[in-house]
Amino acid sequence: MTAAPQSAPRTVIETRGLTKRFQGLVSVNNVTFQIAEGETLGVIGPNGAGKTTLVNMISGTLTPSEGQVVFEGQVINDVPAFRRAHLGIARTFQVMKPFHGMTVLENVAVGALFGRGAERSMAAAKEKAREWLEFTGLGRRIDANAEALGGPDRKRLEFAKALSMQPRLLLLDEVMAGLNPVEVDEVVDLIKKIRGQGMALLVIEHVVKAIRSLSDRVMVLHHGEKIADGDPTRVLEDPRVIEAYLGKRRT
Amino acid sequence: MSEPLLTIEHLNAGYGAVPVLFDLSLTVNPGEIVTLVGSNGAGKTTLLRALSRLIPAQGTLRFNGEDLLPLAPEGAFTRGLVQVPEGRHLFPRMTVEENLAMGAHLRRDKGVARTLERVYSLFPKMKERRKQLAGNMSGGEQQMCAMGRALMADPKLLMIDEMSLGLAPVIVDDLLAILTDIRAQGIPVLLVEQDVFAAFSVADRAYVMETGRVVREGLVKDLANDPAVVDAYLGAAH
Amino acid sequence: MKTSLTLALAGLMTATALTGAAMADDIVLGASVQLTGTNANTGRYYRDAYQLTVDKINAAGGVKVGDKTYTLKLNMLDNQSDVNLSVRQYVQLVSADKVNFLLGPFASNFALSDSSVAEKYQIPMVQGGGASTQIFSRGYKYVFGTLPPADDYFASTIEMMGKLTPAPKTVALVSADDSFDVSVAKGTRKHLTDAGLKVAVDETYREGASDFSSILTQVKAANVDAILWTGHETEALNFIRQMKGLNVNPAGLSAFTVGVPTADFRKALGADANYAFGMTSWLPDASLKDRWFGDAAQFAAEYKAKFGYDPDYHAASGAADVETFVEAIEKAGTLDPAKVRDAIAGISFDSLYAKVKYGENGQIVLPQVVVQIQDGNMVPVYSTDFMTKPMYPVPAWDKR
Amino acid sequence: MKRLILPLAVLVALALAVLPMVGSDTMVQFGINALLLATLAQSWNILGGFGGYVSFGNSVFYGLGTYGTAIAMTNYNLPFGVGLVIGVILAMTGAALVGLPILRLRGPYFAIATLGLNGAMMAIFSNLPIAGSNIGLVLPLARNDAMFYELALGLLVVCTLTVLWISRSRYGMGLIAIREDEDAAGVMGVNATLWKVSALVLASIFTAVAGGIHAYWSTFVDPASAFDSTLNVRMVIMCVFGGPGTVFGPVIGSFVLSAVYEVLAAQISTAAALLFGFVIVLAVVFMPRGLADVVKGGRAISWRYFIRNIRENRL
Amino acid sequence: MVLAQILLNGILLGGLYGLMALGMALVWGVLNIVNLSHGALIMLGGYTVYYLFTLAGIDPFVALPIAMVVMFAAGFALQWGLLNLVVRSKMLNTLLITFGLDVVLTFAAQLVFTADFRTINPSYAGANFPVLGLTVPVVRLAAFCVAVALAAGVWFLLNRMPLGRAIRATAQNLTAARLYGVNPRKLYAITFGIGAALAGAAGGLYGMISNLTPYMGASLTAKSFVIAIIGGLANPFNVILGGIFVGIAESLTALYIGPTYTDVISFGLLVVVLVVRPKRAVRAA
Repeated sequence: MTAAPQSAPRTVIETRGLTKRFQGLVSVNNVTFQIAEGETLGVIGPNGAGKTTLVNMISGTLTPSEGQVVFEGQVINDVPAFRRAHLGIARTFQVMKPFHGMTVLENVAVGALFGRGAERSMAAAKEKAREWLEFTGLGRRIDANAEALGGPDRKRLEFAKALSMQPRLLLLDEVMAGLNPVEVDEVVDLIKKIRGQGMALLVIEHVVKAIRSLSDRVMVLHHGEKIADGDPTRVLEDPRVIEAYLGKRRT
Repeated sequence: MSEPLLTIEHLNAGYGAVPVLFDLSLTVNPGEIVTLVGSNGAGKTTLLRALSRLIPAQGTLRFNGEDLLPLAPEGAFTRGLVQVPEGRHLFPRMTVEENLAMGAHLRRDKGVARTLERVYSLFPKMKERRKQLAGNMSGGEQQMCAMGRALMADPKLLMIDEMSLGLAPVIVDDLLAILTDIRAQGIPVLLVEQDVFAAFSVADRAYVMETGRVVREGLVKDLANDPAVVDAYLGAAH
Repeated sequence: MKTSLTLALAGLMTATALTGAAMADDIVLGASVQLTGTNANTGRYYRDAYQLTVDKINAAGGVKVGDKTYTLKLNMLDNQSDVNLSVRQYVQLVSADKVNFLLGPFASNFALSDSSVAEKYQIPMVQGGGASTQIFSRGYKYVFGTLPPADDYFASTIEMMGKLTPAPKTVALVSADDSFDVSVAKGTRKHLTDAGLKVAVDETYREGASDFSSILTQVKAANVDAILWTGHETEALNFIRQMKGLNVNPAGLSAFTVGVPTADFRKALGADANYAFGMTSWLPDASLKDRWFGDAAQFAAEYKAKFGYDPDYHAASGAADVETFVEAIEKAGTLDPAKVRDAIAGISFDSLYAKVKYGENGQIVLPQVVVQIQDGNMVPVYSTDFMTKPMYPVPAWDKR
Repeated sequence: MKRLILPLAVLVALALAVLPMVGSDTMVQFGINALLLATLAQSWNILGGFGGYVSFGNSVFYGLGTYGTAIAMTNYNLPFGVGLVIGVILAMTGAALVGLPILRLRGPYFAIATLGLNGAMMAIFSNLPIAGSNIGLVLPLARNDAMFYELALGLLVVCTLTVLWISRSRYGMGLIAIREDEDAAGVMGVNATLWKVSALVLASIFTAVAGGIHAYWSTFVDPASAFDSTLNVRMVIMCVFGGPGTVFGPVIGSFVLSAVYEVLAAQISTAAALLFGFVIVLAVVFMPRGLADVVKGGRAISWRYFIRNIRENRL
Repeated sequence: MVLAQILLNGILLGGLYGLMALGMALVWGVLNIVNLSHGALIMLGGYTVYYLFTLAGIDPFVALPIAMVVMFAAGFALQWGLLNLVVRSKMLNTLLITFGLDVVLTFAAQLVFTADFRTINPSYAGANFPVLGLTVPVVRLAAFCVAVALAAGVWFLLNRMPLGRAIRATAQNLTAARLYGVNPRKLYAITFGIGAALAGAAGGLYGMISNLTPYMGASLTAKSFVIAIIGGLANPFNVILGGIFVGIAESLTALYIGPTYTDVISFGLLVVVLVVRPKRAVRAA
């Protein structure tokens, strides 16, 4: 079941032949894709396929070796990470990075203070942060210290931090890793709720079940290359994809 | 049947307040290759860390007739429970030979030279490259070096975490062949893998993990066509 | 939160409560001296000289003001060779401990800062540790010094050089870059020009330097007849050792402002100290008569007996500081700081150190006696004329 | 407890303000020093405590403030106020100029670079004739310790208010975010370069004023005391002892340590420094997160807290 | 000729500088502790040699290895009993604790040894010989040779001996080293002990060339630090080369710019090296 596109949705993010080499080792190789407004792209692939590197290049923590990152029609290869955040790119981290020494509320307020359409006043930012914390189901832990949160709540915090930046593009890097099935379902619900907000979503995930139910399209990376891109069900039945995941059947 | 080499029963473990493993049971018998498969985040590496006594755990952990739980990491290691860590963890600015020597760091017996010969015969490439810095080698060579280093410790059980990670299939095949050789030398192997069919091609028995629990176990030939295995990776629709 | 504040306040209280007031019949002299830290090595001369002189005067009956007799008391603090701390300690001495008068610290840079406290509170300070002209060019009224002006330290040496045969023609001047030594160097340049000598090498080094090989190499290349050196004692030590190591040996002489008169210096250098020229504003000579000690020689003997090492001019100068106060107080007949200050300004008395008489700027004027180390002993060689024959010219290092 | 802190701080400030009228001169003397040190610790706190960048180069700004004031007053006969302004301008310019290149360095490399900077600066000033070379400069004498005291107190209050503002503002949130994770902060929109450099510049202002006040008060400056790297170490120790990244921790830390040091120096003169060294060593071992963290625990603090600290940090 | 002599001076002195920095670089590279008390350890080593020479009449070059053993024991104890307690703490905390340690050692030394300066002054202290018109001071040459020999020794230990292999392994990957049975507590203590022993040797040599006071440490720490950064932490010979580089730079500065500018150059070099090549120092043994 995919959401039928109304009129022609605008492309939010696009990569053209994106490549990243680390000392001769190719981590991402010539990857081209785009995500439209309101669309969710699931990105899967075995460990070491280059998914996180891809996200790093889009969010600005890594510079591409070749190719372009295009955000809302503008090439942003040379735009520093903080300015990309101002443009409306937000991400979560695979290894969660809450700011210790801050409360949960303050963590999220950072997003509201520095993201797109940044709030200048602390009060307004905290108000906004409170809303996003309610939205992500973390309203009850507002005054806790960030480091005191357990696994699932940390994920919620990551969400709230990213969302409070009011992004146009949200990059979710393995937000379900380490969660039990019940918690995975909660996060899936949360992402579904976010889809309603109209931003472009890129979801990296290992829990393929979740990807299947979330994504409009699925892209598969293997050894840094894009090996499939399209309708989730079709992509997941592609033998090449299954082989990428389970390995080739040996006799 | 004699007592298994490694017995894990009702094991719970995690990091600080975050539990990762739930009521997990697993055995490895002498002479076996046992594989533990499951998707990322299923808790495989955590299990190895608990076995190496790097994180606290509750339940039963017995190795070679001894209780592992009260031991420190060194204790587990000196009793022959040797791990090849995920990501190899080589000493990058040391030569292959030095890396191998580090594996025998605690050994004072006369057999070290013989073990080295054995490792070189298992990995002839390592002999060629013995003067090369480990950090400058290809991924496959690094994995060989890491496995060789572990063998230098004269293990009673060799645990390998994500052996095939980031390696080309041809190289994985080479490594798998070497695993069989290792077993032939009398060293049982616990192989933690993401590449299911690679693991199944050499293992005797397998355990499938999902979110901190064992969801399937049995002989490889029985599991190979079990849809639950694919489900553990790609979700229930298969 | 609250506990730590209380703690802080308690600390503040104790800091002030500790310092008791003086007894009514005491005259308290306050001093902050380098008992520890980098300057402690010379600081001890002041510590010991102050104590010895105070004890001696008390043993002789104390200080008579009118028909009342006072006992001298010493309130000495350790400034740990930290200038900032020493300033604070002087303020503490003046304002909390209510000392009557101030004795000085060692070294020009300390005297420079610390004397400001004396001036600020208008309490006379007599100090025998700072010779830099900077201290006495500020128009301060309450600061007196018993070390002769730094500018003239080499005057007698240069005068002597003119009378030597063969007379040195070219000179290397090496100086540290601190207050005292810059004063010395500045004065010396003038004296050298006046005497018609050529300054072939004129190098200033960073205070505390330990390696002089570059300077010495240049000195050697310039082939000078004499080296005039001014700096600190440890640096003098390094300089001489490196002279030997690099085989730098002016045929004429090498002379040092500090170090040569101290026993430590000779002990540390051993035979290598021989032939080095130095200077002192004081010699333990029986001709220097003193009201309390008899004469300088007896002072030196008592000092050595009590502390186990020989006094040098620092110690004598320190003793003279204490005596200055006693003489001035008795002359003024009061403990009033302003009146005592005036008495000091007009004082003139014989002491174990010298004839004490302060100039307009508050500094004493004394000729430096040129000394030389001959066979491990310090021998005075020249004052206004030769006293002992100097060993001259100086033989090469390997011919000694 | 938390509500009490601010009114309590105001009370303490007021009590401190009347001290020159009731306290002895030594007390005032000690006060000036303690207040200036507290200001230094507090301004170090801005980049060090909030931004997480350990600087050993704040003494550079102290020195620039010192020399700006001293040069203006001795060489050009300018009034003290103008001297302070010149010192501050020098320090801010210095901070902005060196901040850009060296703030690219992280962790120990930043700390080391700042230490080197201080050494180089001291050597440069000891060769500047306008700064009196290594001899230093003698400033005119002002017999008004009460004024110096109130100035120092005022400076500390302003500095602490600034830090209070930082702790509650967008600016401070950015700094803390940088401290906790600079990459994550960047991805969330914090312009790390701008934030770090501005924090250094901000710190340089208070540091320079403290230097200027100290110069005029002590009437003498020379390179060794103006660019004293142990002064910088003291700032760090006082800040860290009290609790870096907190509003009042650095102030309390420096008051406590100043008092301890003063008591030690008065009591057992020679061994004071030795014991002070022990205090530092023990503090690092037993309370690596500072007094503020100990106090935060309130009554619950027991020996277990200290043991836990050791557990966390030992090998 | 002057230039040649000054270069020679710089090289000979630089060797000793390098030795001073060697212990610091080793500890830094392996333990990730920037030891601010390194200079105080140099000082203690100097006094040990001094007392062995003056009280026991042992030739300073013979006393050197004895002092190294003593300092090794002291360093081992310090790391085992104290620094191991904070080694995982923030870098700032390890800096502070070693600073506190420096204060303690310095002032304890002042209480025990008094503030008198001492020189280690054997009969041959000022000996020299001419080579090609240059004057070569014997003690400096010997100090240089000892420095190079000790660097070679450290190199041999690190690269050819099991203990050194374990030290390097720990520096490169602590987790993996532990995995293979290295006991980091002991190894850290040994490494710190070696660092202290090297400092001790440097102190003894320094006492023969210059003089000893309880306060000499601070400036030597700073110098060691500069050289450790310039030479890098990886190779003992590079540290010696770094020392020689600084020695030559200082000598040339003294010759061409003026002796008061040597600190501008050495600290300036430090900053420039860091800013231009921040990765330079990162690679450990």
